[in-house]
Amino acid sequence: MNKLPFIDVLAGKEEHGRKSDLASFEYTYQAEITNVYSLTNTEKLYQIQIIDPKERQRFCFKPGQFVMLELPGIGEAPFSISSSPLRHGDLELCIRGAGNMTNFLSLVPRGTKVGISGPFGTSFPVEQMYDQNIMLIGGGLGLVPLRAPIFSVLEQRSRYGNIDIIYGSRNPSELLFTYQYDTWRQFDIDLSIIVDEGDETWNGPVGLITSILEERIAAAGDISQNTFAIVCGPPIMFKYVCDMLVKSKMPIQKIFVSLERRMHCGRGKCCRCNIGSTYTCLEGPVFDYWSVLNLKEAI
Amino acid sequence: MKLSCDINVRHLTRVEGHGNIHIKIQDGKVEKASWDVVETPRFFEAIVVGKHWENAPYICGRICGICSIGHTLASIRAIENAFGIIPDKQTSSLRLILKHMETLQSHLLHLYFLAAPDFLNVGSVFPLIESHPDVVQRAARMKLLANDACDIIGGRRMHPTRTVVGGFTMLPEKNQLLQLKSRLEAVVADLLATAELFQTFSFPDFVRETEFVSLKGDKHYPFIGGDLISTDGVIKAEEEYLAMTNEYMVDHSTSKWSRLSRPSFAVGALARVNNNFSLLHPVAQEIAGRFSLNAVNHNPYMLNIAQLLECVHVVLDSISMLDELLDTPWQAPRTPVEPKEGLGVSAVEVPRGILYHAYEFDASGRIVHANCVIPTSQNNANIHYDIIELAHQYTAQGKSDSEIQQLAEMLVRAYDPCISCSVH
Amino acid sequence: MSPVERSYLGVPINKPKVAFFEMSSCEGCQLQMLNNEASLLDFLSLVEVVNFREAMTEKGHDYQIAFVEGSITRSDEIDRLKKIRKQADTLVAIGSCACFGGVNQLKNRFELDWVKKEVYGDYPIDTRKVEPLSAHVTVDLEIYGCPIKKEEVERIVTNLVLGKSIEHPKYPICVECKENHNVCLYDLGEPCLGPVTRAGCDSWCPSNRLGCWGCRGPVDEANVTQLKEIMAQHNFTMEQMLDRMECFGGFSEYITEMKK
Amino acid sequence: MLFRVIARNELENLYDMLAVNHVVGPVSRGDDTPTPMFDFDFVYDFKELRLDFPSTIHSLKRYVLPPKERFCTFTIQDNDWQKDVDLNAHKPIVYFGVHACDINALNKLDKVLSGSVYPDPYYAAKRKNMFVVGINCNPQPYCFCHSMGTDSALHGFDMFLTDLGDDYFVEIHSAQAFDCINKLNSREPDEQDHIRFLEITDKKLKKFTSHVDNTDLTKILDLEFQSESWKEWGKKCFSCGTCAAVCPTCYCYGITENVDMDLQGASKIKQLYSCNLLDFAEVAGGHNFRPDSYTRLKYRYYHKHRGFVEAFEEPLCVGCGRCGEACLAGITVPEVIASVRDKENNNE
Ligand SMILES: Cc1cc2nc3c(=O)[nH]c(=O)nc-3n(C[C@H](O)[C@H](O)[C@H](O)COP(=O)(O)OP(=O)(O)OC[C@H]3O[C@@H](n4cnc5c(N)ncnc54)[C@H](O)[C@@H]3O)c2cc1C
Ligand code: SF4
Ligand code: SF4
Ligand code: SF4
Repeated sequence: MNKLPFIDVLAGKEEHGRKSDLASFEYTYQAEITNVYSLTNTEKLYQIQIIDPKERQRFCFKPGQFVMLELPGIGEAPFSISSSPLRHGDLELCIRGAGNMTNFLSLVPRGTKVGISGPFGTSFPVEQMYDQNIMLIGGGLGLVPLRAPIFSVLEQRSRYGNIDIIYGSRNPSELLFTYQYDTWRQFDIDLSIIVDEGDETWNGPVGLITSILEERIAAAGDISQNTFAIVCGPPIMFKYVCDMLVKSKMPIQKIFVSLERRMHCGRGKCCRCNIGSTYTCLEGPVFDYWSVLNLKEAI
Repeated sequence: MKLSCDINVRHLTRVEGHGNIHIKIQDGKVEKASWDVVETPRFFEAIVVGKHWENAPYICGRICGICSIGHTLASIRAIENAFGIIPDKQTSSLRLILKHMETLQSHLLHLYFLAAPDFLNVGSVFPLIESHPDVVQRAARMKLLANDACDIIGGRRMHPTRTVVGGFTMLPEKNQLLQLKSRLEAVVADLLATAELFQTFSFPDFVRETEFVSLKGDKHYPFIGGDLISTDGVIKAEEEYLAMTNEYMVDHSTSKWSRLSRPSFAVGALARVNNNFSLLHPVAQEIAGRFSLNAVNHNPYMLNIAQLLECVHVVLDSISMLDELLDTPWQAPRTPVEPKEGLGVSAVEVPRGILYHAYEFDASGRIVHANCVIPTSQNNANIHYDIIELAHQYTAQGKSDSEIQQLAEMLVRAYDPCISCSVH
Repeated sequence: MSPVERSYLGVPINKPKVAFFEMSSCEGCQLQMLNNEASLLDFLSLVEVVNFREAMTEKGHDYQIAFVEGSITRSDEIDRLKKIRKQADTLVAIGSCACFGGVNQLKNRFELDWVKKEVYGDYPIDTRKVEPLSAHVTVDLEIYGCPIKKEEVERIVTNLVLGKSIEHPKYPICVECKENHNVCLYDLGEPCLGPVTRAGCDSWCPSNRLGCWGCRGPVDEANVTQLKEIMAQHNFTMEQMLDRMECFGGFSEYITEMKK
Repeated sequence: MLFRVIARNELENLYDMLAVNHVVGPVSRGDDTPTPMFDFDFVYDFKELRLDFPSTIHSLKRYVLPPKERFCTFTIQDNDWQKDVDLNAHKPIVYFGVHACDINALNKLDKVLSGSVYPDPYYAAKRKNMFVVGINCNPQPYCFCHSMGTDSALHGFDMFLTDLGDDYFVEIHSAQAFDCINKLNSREPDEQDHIRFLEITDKKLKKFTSHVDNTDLTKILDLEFQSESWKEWGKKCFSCGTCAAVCPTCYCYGITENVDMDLQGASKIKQLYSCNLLDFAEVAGGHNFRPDSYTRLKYRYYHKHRGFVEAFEEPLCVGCGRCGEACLAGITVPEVIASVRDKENNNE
């Protein structure tokens, strides 16, 4: 008689063609790997298309955000979206074979269905940067998250001032997106590349990324007023690059970085990505350098 | 007439542990016929020396994976005998059901997975999965029940966790026992079907007069403790086990051998049935009739049937013990243990025969000396003499080498030897 | 039989040929593989068993994965093991005996001569110091436990076949013990090695109200120093703690330190 | 809120009325133990309920955040698959006899798990189907809920009972609870009841012996980030996660995915984790952001007493003292915080 009613939290929650908040938690867009290109020995570029045309159109993201990619039974992991935001649910992800899921992914054929959820996280505020100069500084795989803001900037090239891309890699064979360098340069972008270790094919500079950065800063002159920086790369690089920018008087709130942590949910629940007590997945991965300085154990 | 044969089986398959069979007959004369145990010894009797009593069941249970419950219970009983602990009814019943379930699962494993392939002319149970799916499923179903029962009562089907000196660390829930009981009732039909299956097999009619040693049943078919008896009329108390086992070493074997009234004797299901036939459950006795198995039977291949009879017996016996347990409220699971100086001996019937554990403790309960006598080591000599006799008889009958090899392998398997156990 | 091609998410998955071998052991771990009647058929569809002396007569000699149980206690075992290593792409040590020496290594507490005499008198017997497999060959993967836990083995084998990397839990038994809603054994007046033992058995013993004996070996960065204090606080002797820690060999590197 | 008073013997009627549903409540665990212990479990008889329980070993958390939970299963055909999500909540459950701290813990969990962005439906489905009957408690030596402001519950329950001796004082917080109480013999509380109620609350306050000084704690934690005290505690810690497991508010987790042995299906399992476990902050490539046990232990305090405060203006700790009781190494919140504060005082 006092049987309590059972409350179905998901019932009748599909509104306006979009899932309710609760229903979206474990919701994955079904997407298909339409193309795979090998960029280097370990990195591949995956073109992934959300299968449902309506969903594909509705899928919107900002440069710097990431998605969770799921291979059933194998794993789920976060990846920065590396394609242009204008292309909606036609995504490009550049993924390094680093472990379980990513290695298995490198074996699956074209046409395989994967799960995509997101987009998650904060983004690089490219609108704030209108009329200003931008330095995009990437080390190694750090070029991947830079690619989305690069696309955004190129698409509205006239709204920005000088654009520098400074990219460092261990050796020439690990350089990513080599086929795009010419296009970038055509858009009046200063692209400088440096490798730790050259080889016979290489006739560019050899050394640490900071040495190039130093040159670029010197060339740019005063960066204290009208320049933003976007930095992405391994923790050790962060530290040196950001220090140098700060020393050169770039305001810390104009330096943006993207941090990497282990993530199991991407939704601010699992705590795995927490720095201090900040969720990298919610309040990051893009932080301004002020926030980073404020976080304990951030880099 | 065939006059010679030469058979060498290295690491006999579908038995537990490593053993070799060699038969060489030249011009009708047996030059060599032997059963060698080449397992590496692990020295359990030495490694427990200096250890506290609590360690013994835990370590000595690891003598054998198949009959780990038997070893654990034997070890516990030896310690309890040394310390003067007499388990209460609840503990005894639970232990016996646990033992029954080990017997059931071990016999079933042997009957279906190790022995049956011989009678169906295949190399293992794996091809039977496709050719005889119902048989394999039945075996799996029954074994699962036996294993689940061990999990429920002993905590784990192998190397049990709940069995300790003084009782159990914890008791099963009553509704688990209730479920167990109804599953056991359902399994009786499967056992009858097993009997039917084995009635279709033809057992070699090989006979060699043998002395059979087992526990002596009093009112019940014996499994845990009591007097020792042989078909040649020897009767001894549990503590006098050494007079029953008489271990000695032979050159070609790392396992010790045993003898009593004759150069060898046999232990195991057939020995138990031969010594205690009238105490078997009536249903089991009825099935014995179908195979014309009467006490005392001297055909070692009938060990398979003796195992089948015991399967029936333990299932029916467990059901009646469960009834009793379900009717009485739970008592405390264990009694406190106070170590004492002295010797403790226990004899327990494990699937392959009678097993003895004996420990000598110092005043603080540390082991000074240990001895374990394993059924297979008691059987090894008998297997050896069986093989010699078998080689004689079958060579004389003109069987081919491969037939003799097959029959010899089947004979050894019938004993279900647990070799690593025998060389512990 | 040729390996049957199967695929998972479009990636072809070979049915590897597997073989089982045993050195000195109770053969319980192998039996655990046969003991999983509920899932045996699925297991057999995942791999092709070509050698399993305990269960089959046929012996295949081309296998990719070798599961080896038991420890090394006699020199002929070293040769056998090396042959297996040569053939197998992946050599998996199963059970505490293979991984650490298991209960067998308790023998190493004594002089070999005494041990021989205690059990065999003057009869000559061949034996040597007990060692884990890794003392003689490279072991690709260790599956812990005495005995191994079937659910864990099945998961590991599935991952092995799929080519997924195998991660052992990096946390101690306590985690699983809490998951199982148990009362802590220390509160029940019993010692337990749970806080320093690698998880993965689903707290098999504590869930049955038996303190852990450490059969799976130490968790990474086991805090044995602290455990000593806790044992003392709960009135357990150093001897009781040592008995457990040396039982399966996993903690051998701590034992020498503790016995000092 | 509405208030009522029922006679002591009406309680069983209340139970019986609610017991048409599944009931979880405090039961005795381990009668053979030196000190009696209690835990929450499913209850099938009023007599099993031990409403006089001091505290339970585990909290209610396991019913809303099970230690292991299957998030979804997949059916796989070639390179196509379907995902099937099950929220694992199929029935309403009555929780009979919950202390204020545990109710407050649920309220805190609500903030992260159903209040913030991406609400968690697995949690919500179970939380929404709870009927909570609270009961007043008897502070134990390890309880410091008073310091955390969680010694009384303002919401998050359906009814709350306070034992007045012969009667129960009932706070009613939901329409359903109101329905129930109306079927019982109850009366409006009178002046005398108010006095008795206040007396009991007063008595309870006097019983607290453990305290945590929260003054400026967020700042102090930042200042003492490098304090040596952390290292001292770190030496004791087993990194065993027991504290998080028994904690009513710890909610971190990890995900593992497993493929079925027949390769035709897969499942995604959530396992509650703990920031104290060794690999909690390990990333691909093997870099561990918190490699030392003291950094992980410190992190737990940071999350609870600093980070959560920053986000929700209250700590993620209800002062139930379970973690300290369960920790074999004897690491307790009041002691850890006092030691860190102490360092700060010494520095001055
Ligand atoms: C916001 C964000 C954006 C990212 N963007 C990209 C990107 O664009 N491209 C890219 O290639 N990568 C990116 N990454 C990194 C990427 O997420 C990882 O490489 C990925 O998670 C690896 O997953 P995996 O399953 O292949 O590896 P895993 O197998 O999960 O891990 C690889 C390594 O991690 C460790 N490890 C994993 N699991 C465990 C465990 N349970 N216990 C202990 N150790 C463990 C091991 O050392 C292992 O070798 C990004 C990460 C973040 C947070
Ligand atoms: S609880 Fe300990 S001893 Fe028991 S199986 Fe697990 S690791 Fe082994
Ligand atoms: S604080 Fe205590 S309970 Fe928590 S992880 Fe450390 S030792 Fe374990
Ligand atoms: S304290 Fe640790 S275990 Fe608890 S919720 Fe926070 S991060 Fe997770």
